[in-house]
Amino acid sequence: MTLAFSGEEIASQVEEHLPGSIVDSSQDSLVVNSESWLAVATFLKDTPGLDFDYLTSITAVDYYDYFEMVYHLTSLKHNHSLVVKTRCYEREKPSLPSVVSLWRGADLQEREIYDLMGISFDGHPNLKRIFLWQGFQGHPLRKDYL
Amino acid sequence: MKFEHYGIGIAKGMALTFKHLFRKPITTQYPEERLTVSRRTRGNELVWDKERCTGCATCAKSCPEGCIEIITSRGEENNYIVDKFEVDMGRCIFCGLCVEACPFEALFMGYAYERARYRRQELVMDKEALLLSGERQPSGYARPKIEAGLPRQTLLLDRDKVKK
Amino acid sequence: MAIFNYYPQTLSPDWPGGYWLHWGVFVVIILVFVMAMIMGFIWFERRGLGRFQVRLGPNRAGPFGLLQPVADAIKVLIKEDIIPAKGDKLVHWLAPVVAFVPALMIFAVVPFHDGALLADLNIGILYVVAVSSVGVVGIFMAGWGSNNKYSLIGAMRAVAQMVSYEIPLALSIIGVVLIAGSLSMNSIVEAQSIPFILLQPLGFIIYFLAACAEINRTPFDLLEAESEIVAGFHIEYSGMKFAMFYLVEYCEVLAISAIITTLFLGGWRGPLLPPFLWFLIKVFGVFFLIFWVRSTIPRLRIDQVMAFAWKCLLPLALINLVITGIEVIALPPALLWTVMFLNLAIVVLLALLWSKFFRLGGGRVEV
Amino acid sequence: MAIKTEPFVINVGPQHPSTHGVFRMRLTLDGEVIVDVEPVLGYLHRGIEKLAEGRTYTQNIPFTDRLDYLASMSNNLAYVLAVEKLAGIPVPERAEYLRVIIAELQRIASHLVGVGAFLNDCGAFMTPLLYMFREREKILDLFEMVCGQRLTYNYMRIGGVSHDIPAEFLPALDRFVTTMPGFIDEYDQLLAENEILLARAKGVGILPEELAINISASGPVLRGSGVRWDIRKADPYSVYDRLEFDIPTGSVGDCYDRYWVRIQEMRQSVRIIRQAVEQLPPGEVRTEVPHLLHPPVGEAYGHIEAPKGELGFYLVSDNSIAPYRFHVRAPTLINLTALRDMMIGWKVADAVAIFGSIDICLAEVDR
Repeated sequence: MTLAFSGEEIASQVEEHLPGSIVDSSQDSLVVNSESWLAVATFLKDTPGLDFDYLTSITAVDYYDYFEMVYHLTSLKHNHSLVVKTRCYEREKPSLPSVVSLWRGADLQEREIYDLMGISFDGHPNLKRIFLWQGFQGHPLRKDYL
Repeated sequence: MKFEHYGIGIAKGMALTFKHLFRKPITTQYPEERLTVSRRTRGNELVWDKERCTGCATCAKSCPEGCIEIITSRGEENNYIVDKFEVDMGRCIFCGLCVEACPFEALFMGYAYERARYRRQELVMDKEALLLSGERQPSGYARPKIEAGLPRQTLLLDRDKVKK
Repeated sequence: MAIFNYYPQTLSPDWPGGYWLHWGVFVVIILVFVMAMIMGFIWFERRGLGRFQVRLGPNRAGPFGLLQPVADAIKVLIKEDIIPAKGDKLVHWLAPVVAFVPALMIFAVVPFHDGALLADLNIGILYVVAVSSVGVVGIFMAGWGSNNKYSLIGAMRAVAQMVSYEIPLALSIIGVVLIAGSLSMNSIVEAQSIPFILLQPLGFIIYFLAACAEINRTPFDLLEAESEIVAGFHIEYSGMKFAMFYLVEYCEVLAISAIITTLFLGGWRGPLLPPFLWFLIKVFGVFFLIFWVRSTIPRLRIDQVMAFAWKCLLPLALINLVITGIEVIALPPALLWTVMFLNLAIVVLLALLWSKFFRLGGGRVEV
Repeated sequence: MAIKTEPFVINVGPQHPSTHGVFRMRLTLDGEVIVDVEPVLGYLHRGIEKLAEGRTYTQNIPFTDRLDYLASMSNNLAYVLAVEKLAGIPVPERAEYLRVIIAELQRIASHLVGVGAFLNDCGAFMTPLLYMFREREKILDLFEMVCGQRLTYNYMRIGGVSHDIPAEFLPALDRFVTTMPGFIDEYDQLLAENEILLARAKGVGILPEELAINISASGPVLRGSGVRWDIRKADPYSVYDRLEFDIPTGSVGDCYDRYWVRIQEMRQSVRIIRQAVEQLPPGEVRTEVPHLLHPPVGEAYGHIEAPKGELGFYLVSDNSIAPYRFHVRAPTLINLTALRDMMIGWKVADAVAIFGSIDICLAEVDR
């Protein structure tokens, strides 16, 4: 059985290394400050004992006030998982750091989010629309897109 | 010294295809030979039972495509009279949720499968067109009573008896 | 077959006597024969492939689907002829003709019966090799004239492949010629008191494989590989011109089957049945083998195809040539059966030896 | 003199026999060698994630059928697992076993198509594909018996399955399970040792273990690279923890390993079905669930080992009747990430084989 880490448990570990990076944590997930997200991700991937080497899935959810990115991380080595979130309060030109440099599996998924949700990722090698054509107006998965 | 890759794999494969020359083809010659479909088949065109329908529109609400349209008016005995019951079979995805949802067993999936039309308008079926008729039989999907009376489905498993 | 008996059993090379009559009669015979056989082949292959693949194959047009090729022909002839706007119109138009004529010309020297052939050339087999390699020009013209990248890739593959396979093809024939002592097709058949496949098993295998590559049959059908380059050189052809290419394909298969029959299977020779029937049976047998292979095995990659020709077939063909030469000179004819088993043993030995050179996983190029 | 050459761009797809749908690759070629690959997606984008936000939880089940249409049952299962996790709905034991049986049958069916199409891409002309479709047909017959449809099943329901199995299902399943291993042996006999397939697939398109993990590959692609990761074992859902089976893994991560893993997984699936049928308890198959489900505010991620990889559904609920956010973790989209790394340096023919060995379904990639 995959051990699902509670957000609080990991939050304390992260907070030790990178103070001020955690916004919120709960049983299910931990929410990371978007500025320090890349550092936290590196920490989660490289720390022995955590070893989140497998990025299962990335999603963005539009909550009107902010976009929430949801990262499902898994460690194939230790068979445990964690849900990390980060938020982006900008609506006109939302932007977040890309994690492609850590997990290349994020490549197409981040492009998908850029396409459908309109969040751009800094440091993504090939950030283009993936499903819709270049020049398509709007981002369909946003809640205000009708 | 172990010998491999000298053509034995090709020879084995050729032997297998040669063996298949003498097996019975599994093709069904469709218009002449017909297979019996499943008792629960979700075939073409819904079948509607006018007597049982109360006009509650549960089916319309459960339809993911919104292709059922019902308009009712109030009857004399505190009941609904169905004024319009129209199904756009062109938009129907044959998921069967409406049939499952119907609390009065007034809607059935069809048992037929050769109901192609030439024009899209003809696929929109109104009250009269939806009624039971000779070529529009109900299937046993979510209707165990009808299911019991339908013929057994032909399976390829029964026809293709080659290997143990 | 009264028509065959009407003629003297052997025709001298300079065709004395009814030159025009002979010419006219045989041209008609060959055309009718080729067309009828192509129809038969198409039907046979489609039905046969169907049975290999546990289905029925076409069976609607006529009894057992026999009229299916006719129906296909009619359909394809009344289709619109599309010429690519930016294609080379003349080359595009000429290509099917250039491909078709050499394929048909091969039949001039194929003996259907003792002496029953259009021209009993004393260099018959050389003529076959020469003429059949012209077809590739048509294919390349088709690839070029279509102005399509897929066709061009297909055409380039075709040229590379055919030029390579000409060599083992010709070398494997020389073994037969050495034993028969003649280049004339008719004499080769007459020399086969036992079919040469028994004396030349290696030659037969090399010729069969090289011929499959020449006529673009699986596993060497790279130039029309439908799963990679869709249809290769004839991707832009439709209607009548497409039909021509389709005819070329089957015409070449028919020619190769006929040549294999002539060279290795004893041609029209055989007991009981009339020679012409024996010839037909053998041709169909060879064709069955060809599409049996097609139904089973996957396709090679272009570099593997080339490697197979140069690293496998060419050395084997040379070895075969040397061995045959030694046998012809050194061994007395009485030891026929010994030679047979010796040659078979050599085939097995060489196959096992060459399997040691089989390497997996190569072919990647650093870019 | 150096010949001036330049690479050229060729579009493979969206209408091409080997792109398994409407996938498009922009290949930059240097002769036959692939210099660059750019996948172009979106030709089948229907916006299912957006559509699902406007439909109730039950109404979304038929929509999940339309994701990976070759493994609809698995999609159903993943989705209902996510909803059950979200709303905390228990599932009767019999339904759990039925789900396992159906999902494993679906795995066999999907792998049959995947392997058959891969072999077809390698050039084995239709034969393996048709042999495999024959067995798939039997599975589709079983599915039709259970749920009345052959492709878009809509069988799983929140809190169970829509119907109990009919009386004739188990005998038929038993016949299938007894004959299936024999047919898998036949597939092995047909091409597993074939020299040409080995030459085409062994060592071609290698995805190293490190890279496979880094790109979040899943399913046979990940296991072909030698990673022992199967969600059925790692995070057992349904009743997989009560069943015994092995996880076949490849050694180097080439096309042949992926092919081999799929064949072995079919054997394991047959084994799972046998055990599940033995343990199948009587009882209810569906928990009573309100017609309009209002799950509590929250989110859930339900994932299963679908035939093509880890299929996950991420649902966010705002206590209304429809999901607030409906995200599909599509395994085949993510498996495509490494397409470029696997293809560069190989030939056009390999591009098709490598692409076939990933086994994607465009309806799921584009959604």
